[in-house]
Amino acid sequence: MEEQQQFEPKIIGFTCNWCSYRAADLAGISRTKYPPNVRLIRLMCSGRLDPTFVFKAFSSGADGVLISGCHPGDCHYVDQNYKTMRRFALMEKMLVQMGFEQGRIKLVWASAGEGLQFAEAVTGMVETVRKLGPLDWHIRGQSNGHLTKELLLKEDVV
Amino acid sequence: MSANSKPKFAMYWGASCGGCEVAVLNTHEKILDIDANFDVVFWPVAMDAKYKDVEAMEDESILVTFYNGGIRTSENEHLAKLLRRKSKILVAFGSCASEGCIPGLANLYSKNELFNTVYAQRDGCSTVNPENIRPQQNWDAPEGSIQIPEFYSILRPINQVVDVDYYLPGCPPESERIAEVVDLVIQVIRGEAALPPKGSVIGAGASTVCDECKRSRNVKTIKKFVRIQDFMPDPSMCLLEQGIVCNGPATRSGCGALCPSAGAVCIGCYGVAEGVIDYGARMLSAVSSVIDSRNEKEIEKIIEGIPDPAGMFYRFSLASSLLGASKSAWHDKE
Amino acid sequence: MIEPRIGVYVCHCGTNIAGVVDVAEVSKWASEHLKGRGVVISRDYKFMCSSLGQELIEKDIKEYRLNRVVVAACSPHLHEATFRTATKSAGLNPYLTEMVSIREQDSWVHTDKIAATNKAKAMISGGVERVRYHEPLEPLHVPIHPATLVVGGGIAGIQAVLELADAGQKVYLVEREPSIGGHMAQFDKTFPTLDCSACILTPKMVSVGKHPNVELFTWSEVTNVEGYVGNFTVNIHKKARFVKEDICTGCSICQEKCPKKVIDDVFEAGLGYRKAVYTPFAQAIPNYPVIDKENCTYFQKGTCRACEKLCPTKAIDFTQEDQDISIQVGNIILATGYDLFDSRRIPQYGYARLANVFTSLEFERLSNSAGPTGGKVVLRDGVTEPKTVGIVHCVGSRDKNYNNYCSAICCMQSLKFAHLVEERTGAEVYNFYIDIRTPAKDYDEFYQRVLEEGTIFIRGKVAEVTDAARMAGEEGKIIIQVEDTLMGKQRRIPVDMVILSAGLEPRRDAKAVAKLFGISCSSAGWVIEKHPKLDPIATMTDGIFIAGCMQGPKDIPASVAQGAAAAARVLGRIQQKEIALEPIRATVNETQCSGCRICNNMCPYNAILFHEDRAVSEVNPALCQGCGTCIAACPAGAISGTGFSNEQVMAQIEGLLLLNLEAEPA
Amino acid sequence: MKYGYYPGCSLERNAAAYNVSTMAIAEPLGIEFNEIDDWNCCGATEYTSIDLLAAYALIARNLALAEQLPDNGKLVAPCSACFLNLTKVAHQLEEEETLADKVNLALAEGKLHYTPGSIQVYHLLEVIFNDVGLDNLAKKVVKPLKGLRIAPYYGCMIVRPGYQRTFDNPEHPTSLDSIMNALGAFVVDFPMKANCCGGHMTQISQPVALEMLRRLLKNAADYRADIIVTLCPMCQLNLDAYQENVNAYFKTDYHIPTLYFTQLIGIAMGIPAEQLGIGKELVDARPALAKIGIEVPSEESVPEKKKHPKESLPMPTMSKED
Repeated sequence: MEEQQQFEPKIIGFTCNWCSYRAADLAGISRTKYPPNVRLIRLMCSGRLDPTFVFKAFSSGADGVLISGCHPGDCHYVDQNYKTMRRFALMEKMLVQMGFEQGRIKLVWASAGEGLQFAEAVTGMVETVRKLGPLDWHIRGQSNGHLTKELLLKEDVV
Repeated sequence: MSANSKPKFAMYWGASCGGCEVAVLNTHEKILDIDANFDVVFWPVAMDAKYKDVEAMEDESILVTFYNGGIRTSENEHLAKLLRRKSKILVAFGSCASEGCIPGLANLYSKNELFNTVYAQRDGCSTVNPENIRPQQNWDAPEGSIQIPEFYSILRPINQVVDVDYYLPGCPPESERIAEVVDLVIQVIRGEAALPPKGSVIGAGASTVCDECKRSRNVKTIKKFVRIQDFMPDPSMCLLEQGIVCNGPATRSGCGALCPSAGAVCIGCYGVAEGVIDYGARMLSAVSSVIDSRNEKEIEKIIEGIPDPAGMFYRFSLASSLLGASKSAWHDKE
Repeated sequence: MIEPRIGVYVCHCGTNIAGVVDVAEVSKWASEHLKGRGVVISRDYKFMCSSLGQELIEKDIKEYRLNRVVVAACSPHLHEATFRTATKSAGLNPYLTEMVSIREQDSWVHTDKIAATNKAKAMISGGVERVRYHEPLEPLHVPIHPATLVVGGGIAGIQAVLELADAGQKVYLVEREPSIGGHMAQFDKTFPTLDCSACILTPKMVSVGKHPNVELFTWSEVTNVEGYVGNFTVNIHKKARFVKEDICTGCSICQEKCPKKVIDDVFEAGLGYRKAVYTPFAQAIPNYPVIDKENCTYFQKGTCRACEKLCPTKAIDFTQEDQDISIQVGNIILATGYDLFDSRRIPQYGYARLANVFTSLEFERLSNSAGPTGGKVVLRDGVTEPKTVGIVHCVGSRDKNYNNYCSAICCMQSLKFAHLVEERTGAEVYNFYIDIRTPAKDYDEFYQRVLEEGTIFIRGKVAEVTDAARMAGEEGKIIIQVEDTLMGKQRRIPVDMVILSAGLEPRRDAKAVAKLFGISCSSAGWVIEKHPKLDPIATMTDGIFIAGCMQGPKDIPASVAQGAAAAARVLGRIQQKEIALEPIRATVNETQCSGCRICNNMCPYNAILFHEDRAVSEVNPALCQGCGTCIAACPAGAISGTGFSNEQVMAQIEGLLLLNLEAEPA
Repeated sequence: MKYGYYPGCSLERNAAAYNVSTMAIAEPLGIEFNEIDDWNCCGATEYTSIDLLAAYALIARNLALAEQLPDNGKLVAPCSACFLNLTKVAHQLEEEETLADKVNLALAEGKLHYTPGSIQVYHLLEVIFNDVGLDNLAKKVVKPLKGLRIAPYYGCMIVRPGYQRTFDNPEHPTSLDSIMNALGAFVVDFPMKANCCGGHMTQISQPVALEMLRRLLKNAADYRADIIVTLCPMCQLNLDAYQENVNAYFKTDYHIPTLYFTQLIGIAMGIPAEQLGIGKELVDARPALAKIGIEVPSEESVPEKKKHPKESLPMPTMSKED
């Protein structure tokens, strides 16, 4: 009963191809457990992360967004993750202005070797967002043309 | 109402300031072409007409309707739907209709916060309203009950309410661009030109304001953001390079880069560039990418130079952005 | 967009996936609920990656006229290539495949079967939405310039140079010092075989020096690198030698006559002297000297010119100036080596405070028959032979205050020192070690041999090296304070000489060099290889290869092996004449580009060039590595990228969040 | 520069000279001390190992009192033991909430309360090295200690890896060295600079304590040090008061005066020796000071010492300064 009532947040995670995605791979290979709430999208580099993707995720029903890349200084594209660092700072500032709680969006550096740390970061974030509760931006925002109620109802299939 | 055979033309204002109408009048002699080629059937700012007259018209009997202003009230929505039904071609005219514009910035706040700002009598506020009276949608007066339109909790661009054929951006659209569009429609009527594909942006360029900006540009690295009132920019050099956040790089061309050439930043009234989904995301990403620091603390510091990112990057497009409105504004709806 | 016809393939991976995820259910769900999204067929199979599994996909592609494939199995890093090949052999463009990692990201990390099954569905839905926007891509082909640049004339670089040159290819070798040879040239003996370092190195140096295919730039540095794999333009800064290379015979009279004596911090590790005009050592290649401006009396005071007067061939030329030479190469091999850990950073070990504390490199020179003492192992006074010598292992290595890593060579080096001291002085030798690490061929045998020679081994990290005598027998000695962890007690060992087996560190300028060549260093400073196990000699930047200690601490055999391996890789490239690159690239739509130049400094590979004339930016596809940072930065949305386009990512987001289910294709 | 000041017991008795000299140099160096009103003993080195909570409460009382001072939470202790205790407790209370609560419960009895994190404890050495700075110090030198060979002795307590901050290398500290250099003295590379002086071992097992002291004295002598300079009352007491015992026990003949670094700073600043408490030491410092022409009027209180021979043990050859 308890479990059923517990809110299960949906979190979209963006990883770079070289460090954080491999960290996720490593977490798998070493069978490190973490909650199933995060669904990952692979980009070549965290520098590819367009804020549009983040806003899209929120407006399409995500309760949180995780962004992760190589550690600063270890970027496989030399220094692109510094751009991610800059964008994240401004993006977070704006989201707070739009009424987002701290913690709905998180930046995590994970090297290819840090499977455990990656899993811990995910677990931590899921807990935070679970406490914050549903964002439901897509339901609020459905009238602004991005999707329709019918589609939302389709979620019942899962 | 004249029974002549000229194609019918209508223009209406929703949640807007009236600047769009002025822009149309600003086309000078062009206005005569409109009169010569069209039978103006409905244009509240220019001539007397009643909603019932419009309702009485046959569907699609109006060839072109310029609808400016966004949807803030039930009246705006009703007229948008009505004119859509009555018109062959519905043009979202100006920034408000296309993307929400300044009225859309109100989407950062809840209805309640807005009403407090407007009606509450507070220090530093000129409102005189000792009994703290608020507008009531329905009011039963002895003479009978009065209704005023519902004030929606968020403002929407018209394409979120009705199907739009074309978008004519700008706050307001430059008169030259309007004139061009009018010419185009006239040519189409005469069979000298074909209509552009449905949904396209008309009366604007394919690139962004920088394309029309004469200022010299270089590789960009920004160590400090300054506000134009705090500093005397180099007149010939790109403003963004000087740390002043100019929206030119993300804003559709068409205005002729008027503001930058006059020494003011582009505030983005011509809206998103072709194919861009979210204006603010583009500007935010671009501006932050060129911050010249690798240290989180320092980056925070530099970003303090942008105290109001939402206002700065969504000044015109908040209502049409992916997030559309702030959480508190959405909250009102539930 | 042509009507997508998608095949979904759910792998059991034995029980790896099927044990947690209800694969049959997932496959059934996909065929029912994603029909509207273009899924024509959905299957689950025991091992998708097996030849049978692949055939299954190929058969379906033909039979159902599939134009997209989604494989839900393991990580794309494992089998993306496999399934692309399968798709290709069925006549479909390989890039129309998408992999969904329901093993590493689902079955292996979750326990709740229902949740895991639902997540698999969501992930597949994401893959399906994404694959709808995949485009057929063709790998880019770029021609390979046959010449190669090798940076660093140590043993790794020398090996690479010879492999390439002997195979008949043009090689440029750039060395910062006046002579090639590197650290190996400073050693006397090499472990475990104890053959004379010079005897095995100098022949190789000589053949580099006179090889018709080798162009040697010593006293030179690379200052600029432009271009991309197959076609680099490199600028070499050649410092003035003030010696006419064509005339000089290397008779070394100038060195004898030069009045200015200088402590040689480089080759002699500060333990010996050289002149202001010098060749670092007798067998130097090239063997004509350089004049070091900072110390030359003529350059400093304007008088002297002794060398000029006395040079029999009039080869001295004070008017010589630095040169910049530009070369074209197809590939670059970096072998810039290591720096020795500076033992001053551990003051309690007494180096530079106590005269008779030596670093390993100092001892190499001390024991070198061509060194300042002619190979006599003596104290700093230059005469006294030590009666007892303490060798401290792991100095600056395996220590969280300095470097966490093991420097790999110190154990064997220390054993070698122990043997040499024993052999040359008969002194009593103590080794202070944490662990003895002798993992390579014949290494442990050498350890046994040194044990038998009577060297004493004390297991424990040295706490302090001090001259503070406390009890009888310590007077005038250096005392090594250590906890003997085998005895379980504190010990004080008085010795005459201490050798600090200092660890290896990345070159001081490693980060700058990495930036110059567009590669990256780990936080420790060693260059990051393409894959630590499967591709240790390549880097993330195509056409840039690494060899030797630049990639991490290693001994001579390993460095030689890497040098040869890097050369072999380059030769393969040269033979192909052209190279295929992953077609993940960014492109600028020139009509939309307004030339705002925000993207211009987004690219660490300088792939974005700005055309002043047309005021638009352009991405050079061969330089572009496909990271996509410029795409995300473009305010006008004028830059788009293959493989990871906005459409693909946005669609995947909707898919993952299970929107659009059963909706008719847009 | 304003600081709260915690002298500690010894500076009232055996280390009075330390207190006097500290006060003497404070003003000209621009340091303003504000002594804690009604401070209590820090429990010295033993108490914490007898009853932790009581010991912590005892020390925390001083922190609580210091918190009431208007000195931006900076508290200075010249005694190394006091410093160590205060900084340790200040740190622990910050780390362990429950401990802090218990301690505050105790303090409440005395109507006191300590807010964890509100006090940063500094040793006097740190203040002079970092806050005053070598340049400013050098500017104040009117009588350089040229020709004086000094063995800088830090003792074992302030060099321990920091609780609140680590301000010098724990293995091989150099701050006192550079201060003495700034005064113009010749600083020998004293190898025992961070070893223990024996502390209260003198009361528990003299042979052990004396051996530890002998090592210090021997190596100071080996380096031909004229003076051992210290910054800890315990070290000074042991080296000074027990030097005779060492000589008696080991049949040695060491006569190396031990002064506080504040005393030497004072001398270099031209402050008259008697205003610096010089002459209070048992191993007479006058011969050493006379070397650089510092006259110290003899007091009856100062027991006559027999002059010690110029030639101490020779330096080993090849040592740095040769």
